[in-house]
Amino acid sequence: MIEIIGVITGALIIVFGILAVESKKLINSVVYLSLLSLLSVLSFIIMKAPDVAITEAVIGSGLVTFLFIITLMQDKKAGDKK
Amino acid sequence: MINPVLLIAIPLLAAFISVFIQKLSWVLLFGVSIFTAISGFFLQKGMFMIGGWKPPFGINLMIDDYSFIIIIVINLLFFLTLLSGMWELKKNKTILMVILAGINGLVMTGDLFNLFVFLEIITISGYILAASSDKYYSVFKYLVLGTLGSSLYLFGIMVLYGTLGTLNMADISQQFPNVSGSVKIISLTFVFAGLGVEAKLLPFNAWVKGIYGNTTPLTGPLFSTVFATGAIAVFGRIFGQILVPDSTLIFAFIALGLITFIFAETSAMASKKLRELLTFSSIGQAGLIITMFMIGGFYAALIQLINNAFAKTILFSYATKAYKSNGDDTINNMSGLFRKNVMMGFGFTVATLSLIGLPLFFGFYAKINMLQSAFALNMWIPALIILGSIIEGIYYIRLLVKLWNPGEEGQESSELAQSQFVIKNGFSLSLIAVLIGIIFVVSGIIPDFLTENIAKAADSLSDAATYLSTVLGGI
Amino acid sequence: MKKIIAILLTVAVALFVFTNLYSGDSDFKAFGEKSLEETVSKEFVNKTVDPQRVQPETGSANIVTSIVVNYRGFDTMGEVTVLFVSALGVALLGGVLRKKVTFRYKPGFIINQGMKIIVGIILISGIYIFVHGHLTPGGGFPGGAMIGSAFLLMYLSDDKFRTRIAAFKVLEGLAGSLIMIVGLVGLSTGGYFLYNFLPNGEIGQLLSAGIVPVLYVLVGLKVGSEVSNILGDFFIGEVEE
Amino acid sequence: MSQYLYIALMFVGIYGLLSQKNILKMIISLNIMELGLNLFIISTGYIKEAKAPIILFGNEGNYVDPLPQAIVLTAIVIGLGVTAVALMLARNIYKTYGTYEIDEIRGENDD
Amino acid sequence: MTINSLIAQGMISSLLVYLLTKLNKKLGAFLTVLFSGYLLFVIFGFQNSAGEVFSLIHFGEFELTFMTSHYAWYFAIVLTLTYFLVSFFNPYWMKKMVNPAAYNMLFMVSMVGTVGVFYAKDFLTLFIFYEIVVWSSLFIIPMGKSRKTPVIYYTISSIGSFAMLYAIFYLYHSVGSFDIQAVSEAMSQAPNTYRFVFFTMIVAGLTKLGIFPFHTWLPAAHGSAPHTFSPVLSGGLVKVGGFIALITATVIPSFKILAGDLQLMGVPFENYLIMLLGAVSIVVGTLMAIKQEDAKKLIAYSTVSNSGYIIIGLMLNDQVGFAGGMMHVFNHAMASGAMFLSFAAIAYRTGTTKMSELGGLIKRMPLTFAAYLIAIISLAGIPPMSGFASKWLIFQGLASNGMMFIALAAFFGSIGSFLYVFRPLSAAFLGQLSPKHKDVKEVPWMMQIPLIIMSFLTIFYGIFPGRILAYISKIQESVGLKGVEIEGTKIIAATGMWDSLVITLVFGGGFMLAAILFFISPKAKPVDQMNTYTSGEFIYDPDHYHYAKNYYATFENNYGNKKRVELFFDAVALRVKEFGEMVKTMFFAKSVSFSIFWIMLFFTLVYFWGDKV
Repeated sequence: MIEIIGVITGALIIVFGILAVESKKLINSVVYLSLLSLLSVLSFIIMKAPDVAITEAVIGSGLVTFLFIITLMQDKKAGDKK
Repeated sequence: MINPVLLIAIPLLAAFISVFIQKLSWVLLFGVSIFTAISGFFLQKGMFMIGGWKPPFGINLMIDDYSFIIIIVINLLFFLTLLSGMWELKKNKTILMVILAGINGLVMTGDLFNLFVFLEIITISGYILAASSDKYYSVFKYLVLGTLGSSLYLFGIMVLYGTLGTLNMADISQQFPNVSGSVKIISLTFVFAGLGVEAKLLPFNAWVKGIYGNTTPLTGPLFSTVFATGAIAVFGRIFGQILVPDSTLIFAFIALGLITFIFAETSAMASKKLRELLTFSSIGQAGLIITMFMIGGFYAALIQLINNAFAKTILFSYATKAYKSNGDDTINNMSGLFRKNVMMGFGFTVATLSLIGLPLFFGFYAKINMLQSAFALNMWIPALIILGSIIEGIYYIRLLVKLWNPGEEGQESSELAQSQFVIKNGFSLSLIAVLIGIIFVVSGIIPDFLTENIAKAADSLSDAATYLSTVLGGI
Repeated sequence: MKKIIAILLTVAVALFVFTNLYSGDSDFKAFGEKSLEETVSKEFVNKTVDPQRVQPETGSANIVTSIVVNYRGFDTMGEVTVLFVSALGVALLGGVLRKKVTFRYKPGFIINQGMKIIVGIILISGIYIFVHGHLTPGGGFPGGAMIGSAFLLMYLSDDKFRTRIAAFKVLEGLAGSLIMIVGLVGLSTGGYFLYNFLPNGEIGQLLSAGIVPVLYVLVGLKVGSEVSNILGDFFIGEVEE
Repeated sequence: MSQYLYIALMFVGIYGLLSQKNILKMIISLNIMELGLNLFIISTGYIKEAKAPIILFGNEGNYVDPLPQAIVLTAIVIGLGVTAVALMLARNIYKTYGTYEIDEIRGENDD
Repeated sequence: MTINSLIAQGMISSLLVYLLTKLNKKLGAFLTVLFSGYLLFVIFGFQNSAGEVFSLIHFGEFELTFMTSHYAWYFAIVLTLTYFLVSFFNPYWMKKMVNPAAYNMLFMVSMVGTVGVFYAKDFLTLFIFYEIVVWSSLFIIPMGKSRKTPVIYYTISSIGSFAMLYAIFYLYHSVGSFDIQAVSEAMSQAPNTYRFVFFTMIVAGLTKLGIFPFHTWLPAAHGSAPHTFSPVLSGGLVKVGGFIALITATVIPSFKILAGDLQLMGVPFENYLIMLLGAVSIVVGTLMAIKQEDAKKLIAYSTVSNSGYIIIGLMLNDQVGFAGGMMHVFNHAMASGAMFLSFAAIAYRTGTTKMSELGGLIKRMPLTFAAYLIAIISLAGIPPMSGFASKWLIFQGLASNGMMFIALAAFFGSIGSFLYVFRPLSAAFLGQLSPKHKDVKEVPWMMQIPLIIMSFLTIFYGIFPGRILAYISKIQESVGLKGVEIEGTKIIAATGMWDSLVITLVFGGGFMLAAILFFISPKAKPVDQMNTYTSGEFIYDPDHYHYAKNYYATFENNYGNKKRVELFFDAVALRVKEFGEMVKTMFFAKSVSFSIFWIMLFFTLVYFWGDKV
């Protein structure tokens, strides 16, 4: 069971990864990256790594996303373009 | 006798202290640098466990003759770099101390993942220092390639961990020959590519031009000597002793090294700016030294490594100072510049001639050793090495002739045609140049007084059994 | 065209990895199939690395923590240094930008006061996480990052707060220096850098595991202050109103 | 099986680096690559039907490999540092050249 | 006095000279004269020494050793003599040099270096001193007119020297020793190895001698070097190449080792190929020399042609031709030294060496004229000067082996040399005095000394060539050849003999006759230079109407002035640069993705390649 969840999570991660790379808007990319991090937290938990999961949740999907957004705020146009 | 961990701990401590006592940072930086430069000579040899956990479980520092000599060289180079870049320190003092700790750790560590951590320390510090040139895009390029490189390296070592269940260098080197070919090829290529980024091998080194070509009097010698020496030394350690490639893959690596050497030398020949020329020369030398490590000529490789490092200290310091003082480093505009500062000119010339490998200078001894060990393998490698040396010689001689002799083409050389350039704050560099110049000449005539320790270092690199027994057998 | 080449190359390299890593003769341990006995970790789990020490050699209940802080404490020290350097770098690079970020909204009274309460809670939980790092999942890194994110909220909610970051400079330096000093004390007392010179106590107790909690608290403080510094520096910049 | 996907995620990141020309996109790709790498590292330590490596509540013996977890902890924090520096650089690039697109950057490296 | 301490003294005193020149320019220059005289004196004492071994230093795990031998002494004495004589000019040029201290130091270093090359017992020592000579002379050249030519010089030299280095280490790899004697013994068992080594090592000799296709550096470097250094380059350093050829072909007896190979006209085909190159360079050197406007370039091209004679003689490896080649080493050193020195003297007084700006100097500088005249007579191979002896021997050697093509080239060169050496003579010394040079005086007495000595030696050994040939026959015997036969002043070759004394007397008589005729016949009336063309009208640029311009117009028009070899080398250099630019754009492109593309390509290649393994 838990293996299957792991595979599904992994597949979702790939999908979001491709979306993050290919999406036209930068802000979408950032959001997908954040989602990616969250999903990977799930994967970490499935793989019995609670320490890593907590750290990734705080740093990966929290702080990094915030840093990206602050950077994006610098220029509204850049955020919209591509 | 000094415990080697102090070479990492004291600079780091100083770096942390300097954050909240800003005024002391000058004193701290120079104090730490002098401390490490001196204590390098009195380093205690052997294996040092961190936290008292024996390898392969804990992390250990390994001071054999190889890392001993590299530590001495790197710390001396760092001190010289500080002297020549004294006026450029500005806000970078804390980072410099961290770099000192990082580079010492990089060379001494006996653990593959610990090596990754130290690699990250110095590369991130490298990005920040490089950014002081205001060429942010070049730095970004360095950052992307550097991060990619360290990720590839990490992937390689984790594949090894997944196979062997250990990260300790000695443990891995013991078990590595028995690993199946497919794991070998993956881990070797990934680790090679990862370290290749820092060691400036050809397909991995696209960042070098933007970084080395835009250096300041501080970062120029720092990158081209301290970083390069550390990275190449680690390269030699990993591929000479720990993950020794087998006969088929090693051919690809040797080919890559030689391609780097020849290609970079031709690029240097096509360069019109001094710093760019030196950049490509550095790349070429890195390729050459790595080739020597790959074909097993450790002694020759080490000699050339040291020769190149000290030579580049002067060359890059001078080039970056010239740029800093005049805002330009086009070689044609610098004709006759040495006539204004003969001491630096002497050091520069001797360093260059030594780099080319002309007799009477230390580089010649390096060259004959390189040829000797290359001939032990086959006839083509020495031929290519010689081809590269010819090209290198041509552009360096062109440079020297121009810098020494002011004058229009077709006219007698005269002082009237001298360049308007000046070198500011050149006193410390003059001293360094004369000092290194004299050392090059003396060691070029009587190499024995330098080479005894280098020979021991090369032996210790090729003697994996002693390494294993020191790390795993001890305590 | 460019994308096709990119895809082809990526697929080729991926194939390179897959075919070699999972080929028949590969002795890379397949997913989930490995056994702890074949790795160095079995000694970490059993806490039997050094039989000459007082058993258990590390009192930490969380084995990951015992590795991070004790067995491989040197990595952590280096990694804290990485964060330290990048915080410095962000500050140096940000110094060029020189302008403060301002937002289109003005944080109101409710946000302001509500934030303070929430920040307090987050701070406390962050501190709890790294204080109990040797017992429960978590530790210095997530705890420190949580402290950082608490201050992020402060930054967001209070315009004035963005200038008051001098204290973090002292804190990061102090925490870093203390880590080194703990290591050096270990060197002078036990003969090894980062030697565990404190008694281990009993597994599961708060005051157990020797220097592990001490170091992890310091790491947490250091990470927290670094993250806060980075965040603070990120608020400097030209952001349009 | 899921290990394949994690490696694949790494290559998605590399694909991003190969195909994207936007600086922020490249940083995102780097993050994806690092994430994939971290997942892969954890997966090398995973053991079927083993427990999380915490000696608590008496669940002794049969843990997953804790060493990769320790390594990933370090790697994540290093990744944060790199990302922070990269983003700050990106902001400086934007300030200097007014763009995030690599093709539009002029004046560096062309002599 | 031993060779090793001599070398050490030389190196130390070169530093001393540097410091003293910084204090006082003239003092340093006089010191060079003093030291080169001392060196000459000491070397002279080694005349009969052979097989004495001196150890210099331990160089790492290698030992640098010297050994005296007859051939080494011969070359050393020629070189030190040239250096000594040229050094008399140095004091007068100190004021004009951009960096006199460095000039004096490098002058000394290169002099000591040549001695080291000749006395080397092993290849490593030889190579070390060879390279020292290269780089020390290299830094003197740019003090003259050009900053480009030293690079050409270095490029061609380093092609040679690195080829030699490759050969040396190839030998070391297969023999296990650098020692020339040991290599020579080991090679007699391994002709296949030696065939390869012969070709790689002799490249060094060819480049230094300036044999086609490596001749391009001679006109470039000799033509633009400082005037006092050109005679050293041409008369002296070129002979180092001859020495390498001697080592490669004779000291290591190629004719014995390669006896099993195809023999062409009595020599192994390897030697014959080199001789052919020598023949080509005789022709090329002659033809190009005829066209030169600048006297120094002209003499440089004549050096190319004469180097051809030397290499042909040395490659013959027989009783007569070899002796001729060896003797030509001395003759050419004296003759071209004298020619360059006399033009240095002219340049000292007039400031130019362009023939079209000179003329009529015979009345102002008669001694220089005489020295030049004697030198060119010797170079053209006319008795009774010593040049005749060597050329005659080479012709004898060629004729007795039946090498018609090469002999033809040699004859062509001999005839051509009349043409080209006469041109500077007539342009600079004869004709009308340029109005610019009305107040020119003869050079100071110290500069006259070398000119006189060189002229004296040329005449003396022309009359008594046996004095040199006796020593050369000793050399021949020491390397396993049959010595050249001499009876008093008679020299006996296979196809004929020649008594130098008789010939001198005949020519002396003829000369007296001509002189009497000259003095009793009516003198031509001197006309001002301009008036020849303009009938008294004033012209602004007399140089263009100088009769030395297009001197051999009818002859020159028969062949083009395209420097094909130079163009070829330029093209190669350009390709290398273009390749470098390509590497820059390929691997150091602006785009990050492009760099990552290369990294991924590396993985892909390893994948495809590793699969096969």
